[in-house]
Amino acid sequence: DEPFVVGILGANYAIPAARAQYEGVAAGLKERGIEYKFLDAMIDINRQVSQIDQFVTEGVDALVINVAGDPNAVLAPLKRAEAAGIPVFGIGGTPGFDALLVQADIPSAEQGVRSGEYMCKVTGGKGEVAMIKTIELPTLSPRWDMFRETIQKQCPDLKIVAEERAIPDDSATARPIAENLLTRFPDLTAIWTSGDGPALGAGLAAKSAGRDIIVTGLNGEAFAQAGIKQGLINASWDMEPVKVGYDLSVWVADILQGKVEKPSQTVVFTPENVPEWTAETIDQWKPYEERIDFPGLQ
Amino acid sequence: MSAESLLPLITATGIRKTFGPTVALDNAQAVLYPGEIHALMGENGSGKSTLLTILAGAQPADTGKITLRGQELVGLTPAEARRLGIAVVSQEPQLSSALTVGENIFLGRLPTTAGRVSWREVHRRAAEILAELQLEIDPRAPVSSLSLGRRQMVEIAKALADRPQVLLLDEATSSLDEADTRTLFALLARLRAAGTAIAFVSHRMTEVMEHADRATVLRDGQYIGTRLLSQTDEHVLVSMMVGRDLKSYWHKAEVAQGEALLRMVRVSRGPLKSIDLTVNKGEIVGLAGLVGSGRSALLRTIAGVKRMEAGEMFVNRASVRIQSPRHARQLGIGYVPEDRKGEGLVMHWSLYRNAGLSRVAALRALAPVTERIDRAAYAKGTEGLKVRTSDPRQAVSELSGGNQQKVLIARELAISPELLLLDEPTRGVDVGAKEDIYAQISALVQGGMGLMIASSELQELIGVCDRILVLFQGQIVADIPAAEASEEALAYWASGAHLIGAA
Amino acid sequence: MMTAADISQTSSTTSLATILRRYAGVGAALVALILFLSVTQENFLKYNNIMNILRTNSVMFVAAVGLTFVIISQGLDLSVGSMTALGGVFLAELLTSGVGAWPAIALTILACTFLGAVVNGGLIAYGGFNFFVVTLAMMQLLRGAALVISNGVPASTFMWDPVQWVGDGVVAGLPVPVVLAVLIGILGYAVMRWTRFGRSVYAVGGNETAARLAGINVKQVRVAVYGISAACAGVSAIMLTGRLTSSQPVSAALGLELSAAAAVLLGGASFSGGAGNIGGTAIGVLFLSVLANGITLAGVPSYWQGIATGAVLIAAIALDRIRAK
Amino acid sequence: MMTAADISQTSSTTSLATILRRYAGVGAALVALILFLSVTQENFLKYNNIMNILRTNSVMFVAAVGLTFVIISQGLDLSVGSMTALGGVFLAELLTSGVGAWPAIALTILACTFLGAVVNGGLIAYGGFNFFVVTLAMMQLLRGAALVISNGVPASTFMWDPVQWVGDGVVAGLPVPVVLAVLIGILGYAVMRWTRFGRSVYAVGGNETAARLAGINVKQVRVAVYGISAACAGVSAIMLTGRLTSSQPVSAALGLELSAAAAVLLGGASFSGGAGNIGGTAIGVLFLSVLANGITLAGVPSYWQGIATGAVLIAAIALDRIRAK
Ligand SMILES: Nc1ncnc2c1ncn2[C@@H]1O[C@H](COP(=O)(O)OP(=O)(O)OP(=O)(O)O)[C@@H](O)[C@H]1O
Ligand SMILES: Nc1ncnc2c1ncn2[C@@H]1O[C@H](COP(=O)(O)OP(=O)(O)OP(=O)(O)O)[C@@H](O)[C@H]1O
Ligand SMILES: [Mg+2]
Ligand SMILES: [Mg+2]
Repeated sequence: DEPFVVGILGANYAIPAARAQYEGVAAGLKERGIEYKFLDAMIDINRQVSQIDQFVTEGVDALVINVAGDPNAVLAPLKRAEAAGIPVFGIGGTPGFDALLVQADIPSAEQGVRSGEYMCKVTGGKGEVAMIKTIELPTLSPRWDMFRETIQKQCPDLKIVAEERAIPDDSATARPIAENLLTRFPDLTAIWTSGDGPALGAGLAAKSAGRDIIVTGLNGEAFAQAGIKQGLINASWDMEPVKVGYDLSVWVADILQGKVEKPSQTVVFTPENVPEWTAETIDQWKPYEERIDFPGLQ
Repeated sequence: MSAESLLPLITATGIRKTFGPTVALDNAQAVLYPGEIHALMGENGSGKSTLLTILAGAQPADTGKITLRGQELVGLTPAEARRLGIAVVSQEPQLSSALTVGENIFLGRLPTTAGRVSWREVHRRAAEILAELQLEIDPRAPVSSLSLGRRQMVEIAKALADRPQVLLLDEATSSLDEADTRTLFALLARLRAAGTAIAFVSHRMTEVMEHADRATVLRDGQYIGTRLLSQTDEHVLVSMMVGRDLKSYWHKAEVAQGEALLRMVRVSRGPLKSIDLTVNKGEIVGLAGLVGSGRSALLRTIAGVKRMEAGEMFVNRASVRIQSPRHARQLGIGYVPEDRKGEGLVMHWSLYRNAGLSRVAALRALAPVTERIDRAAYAKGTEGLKVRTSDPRQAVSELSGGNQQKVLIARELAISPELLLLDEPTRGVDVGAKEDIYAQISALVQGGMGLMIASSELQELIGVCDRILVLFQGQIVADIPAAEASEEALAYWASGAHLIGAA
Repeated sequence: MMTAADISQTSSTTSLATILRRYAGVGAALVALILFLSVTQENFLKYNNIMNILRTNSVMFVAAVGLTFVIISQGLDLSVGSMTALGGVFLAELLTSGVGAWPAIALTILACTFLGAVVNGGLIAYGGFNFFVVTLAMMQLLRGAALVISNGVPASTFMWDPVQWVGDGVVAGLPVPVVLAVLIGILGYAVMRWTRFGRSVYAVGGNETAARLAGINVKQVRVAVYGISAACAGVSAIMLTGRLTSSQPVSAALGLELSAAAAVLLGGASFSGGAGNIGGTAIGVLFLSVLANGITLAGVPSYWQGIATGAVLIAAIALDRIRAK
Repeated sequence: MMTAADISQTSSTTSLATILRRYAGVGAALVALILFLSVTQENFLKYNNIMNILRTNSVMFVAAVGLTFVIISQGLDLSVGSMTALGGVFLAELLTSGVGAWPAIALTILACTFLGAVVNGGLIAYGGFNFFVVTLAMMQLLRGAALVISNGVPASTFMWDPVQWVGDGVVAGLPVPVVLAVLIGILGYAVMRWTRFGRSVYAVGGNETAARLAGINVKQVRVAVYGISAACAGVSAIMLTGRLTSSQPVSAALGLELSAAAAVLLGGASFSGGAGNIGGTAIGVLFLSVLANGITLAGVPSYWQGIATGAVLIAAIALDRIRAK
């Protein structure tokens, strides 16, 4: 009989962390002999809506979706998929769509808490910290919300003096923002950023201003390695995207192949105890694409 | 006819108009009666166009009063003027080249039925007006497919479309050939009989003397006087315009002709069929013909704008295939195109820069260029041309039409070409300035330059050239020494009458 | 590029031959593309896929209709995408503050029209400002306004049926946004071709001085044209919000202005103004839409999509040039 | 907007007064902005802040210099941003495959120039294609190529000192990118103003037919102009890569083409061609840079920044209009 076909809907394959999730899913499915197709929305939610419809038209056996924007947008086509009897799995949530079987979340909350704890420790709980966030997305906001909460709870003397946003969240955008922060706050102790790209930009800004600033990133991307090795970034917490994707694929395969009952309520899981990357540990760091054999979706 | 017995239809009195430091009009006036053809005369830059545009509401006067049938008009706009029956033909045709002839004619007042533009009606009525002007133009053709002469006729048709009470023509005949000019004046005569007040600007003295009833002369923006033409002769008018008496317009230097400069053997391209001709050093060759006969096409081929398709061409005895205007210029060929605004000048550049363009273009890519080159080119090119400008750093768009033409000619004179091609070089140039231009040209020819002039003014060709070639439907049908040429003979060949005779 | 002769054909002489000649360039490319995809992609000709293409691109088409007016008048409106985003946010704001769905829809379109006509049109026509700088500034300003009003947070609108209906409903077996887009296209075509206003847009774009001397109120035409473009963006906003069941301040219609402008230009209009029409725009939008669909159907990796899109775009205008010769 | 009279001023009469008049519009807005920020923001006039402004915006300035040539010739190059991204990726690729840093830098600039001149310039000048569609297609194509070559992964270049030096080094107490940008600006200014080539760019933009008939090879000029724009994008690419110690295929120089074009237009060039100069472009870039810096220094919330930028841009061109009257 025909093998199962799973439609994977990516938000933006060009982002290494996102890609690692999709490749993780694909790698897991491949191990189980399940076929897959991949479509990339390139962060255009309108495009993703029509891609869902396209997979429904093609009659795939399951959908794995990483919503490329506001989840409300994909409600209607996901309902069409549900109506066509296609089970839906999520990398990240699909609020409003209750029929989601399994949801694999990135460890944003843990990243927020642990970066907060680290910041309290290395600053001695005193001084000024500035935050560089990015756009408000449900999957990302726990990073800065939990960081802020942790600081306020554990070391209230470390003052958060500014919260800026780098949109897009890369080093080119973050660097001038960091430069301005350094100018505005001559006594700045630390800069927290929501990603390793912005962290690299902030680290470069601090270096060229000749200031000794603690800079943290998130995700454990290639930038984290480069930045930590150059002494531009102090620490980063891994996002384990490959694990997120792989673990989800196990659920998909189990349900399709009838090894597990379809859950009646959405199962949510998140990787825990993610690695902390600092100058001491960075030698053990591996690029995402070496953590598992990427099948190569594109 | 005694115009004075009637009330004036439209008057403009005490008009003053300045552009920055330039005083274009100062206490100028024009008074038009119903049923007259009124010539508005003056040298280039004397303010004729400015006066007409003010009458048509296209720009406001600084001071002065305009009345129509005794009613004062305040804050006139173009739309208002049209509603009141005042139509104007601009010196430069104002058409949308992407739109059709018919739509251009009815621009701004397309006939509608039930709010919907009736294209059938547009084209029917446009065809009627075109027929009245004896034009065989498809009203559905886009304006971009028409030659400059045809465009000028469309511009006239546009003004006639709503049967105006007052018709203002600014050098409407400057790009027309004799036949079209005749048609136009016949039509104007009919309109006059119907009581229309017509004012026209022309630098062609014969036209004025033949067709106008009265003439108003402006000089330096000031009103000099109005004369009944039945009681005046052209010398009086010219001296009113120029402030002195001109004896002859044409300067013909006796030059010993040298060897052949340009030779074309059975050259064909597009509309041109098997052209054979020779231009010698020191010779002035005229090109006569009707609109569309191929005069411009011939000059464009020599100037390298369009490549020849068949035949041979020799410059200074060497066989050449001219590839591009740049190539032509490297061979020493200068070219003044007929459409000065579209193809000649960079309108927002200064006089200096425009005058220097051909010189600069001849340099190598990274050759240094400073204002000095432009100034030198301007000084050399305008020598003897008397360009009327407040400051040569002014944008050329601010000059009057005739003065723009002089700048364009100056640009080519500045590179001292061996062979100079002039396409309608005196279009819109006043009598005095024509004299200047031809005086300058005859001096250059004495230096051994060869010259080809395409012109619709037969008198001018006869007066200036050594030899006149007549084109008819892309072929040279006659080669007449100017000394033996007459307007009748040229018109005979140009109109193709010889074919009828042969049949 | 279309030649002027193409535009000037009258309805009485419009035959199949003329239509073919008129759009032969990109039209031919479109036909070739459709044939190619029909043969190579089994899913391409499926009813669902076709509706998917049309539904996805109605938004772009409506925006492109408005932009056609602007480009023909020799202008450009870079604020279309941001206007669409702001429209969505404004709509969501009205809905959540209790305004009824239909009045909210009407108000949104009105507000967009007002902004476009008064700010874009007013500054360009009466202020004599450069259209590129004005609409670029407005592109930033309106997107900023969308962010500020919404605080960057998407607002769900799926409880309001009329909005959903406009964006994702079905009428007589056809998607509502597609029907709407077709109606707007026909309306735009008729206005451009058969009304004095439409013709004055051509006149202003073709030769502004000639238009002014012919008594056309050039400034009013310019104001109207930017108003129309904004009104169309407003309609796009409703359609997009309905389709996505939410307003999207950050990412809605990002880059819409560029793709819509490309469609208009593919359809035969040119920046020198005075030429082009809605029929051409429809072909341009269809071409881009089918191209995008074909590329995903064929499973071209998303990385390669930019390359493929760029290359096919260039091929399409190349075809157009060959035809023109 | 500059008037034609401004351009035609001769060097011999260039006095402070003429310079002031020439740039008074946006120049005045710039001065006003600087005064305002000096008074309200204590950090604004600090040496470090000024260097930050200059360092951050060198990339945009270099791209804008190239774009000035294109816009003056009555064109537009929308592929500048993508070209910069591709240049960075190409550079990183060369470096990691073992090519020495200086040769890699030279090769990158050459490759960009080649692409710009041959594809953009060739299609536009010799193919007669619409510049907007061509460069829009190239914008997509080049970004796609950057993704494909790099597989979307940023590559670190910090081990190669020359690249770092170009992007973030210091020479004689000044940041290298700033020095480079100034040099390129001066070179561009001199070429535009004092060479036959520069003059022909103005002529082609002012009246293409007249330029051709006067003996200028219009096609060569167009090819050269798009080549120059791409070469500048290549230099920007090196500077940006050095500055960020890595290539950024996805997000590098996103939207650079629009902000650079806005700067050029602010500086007095216009899409009708034939007007503008590098001095104006410098003022335009400075204005946008100081504006962006001021907005963040003043702590304007990031969502408000779009609104502030848009509004001040409009105010700047309004000032310009007032002066022109
Ligand atoms: N827009 C303008 N800006 C500056 N000066 C102008 C402008 N228009 C006309 N002038 C000046 O006004 C004067 C009168 O120009 P006008 O065009 O009325 O002359 P004209 O009599 O029609 O000349 P021609 O016979 O050459 O057409 C000239 O000195 C001209 O330079
Ligand atoms: N822009 C054009 N597009 C198409 N055909 C043209 C164009 N210009 C001229 N022609 C045609 O080319 C032929 C030769 O025209 P040409 O301009 O050489 O004639 P001409 O004798 O100089 O007339 P004119 O006085 O109108 O310039 C004519 O048949 C004319 O209709
Ligand atoms: Mg005049
Ligand atoms: Mg001619």
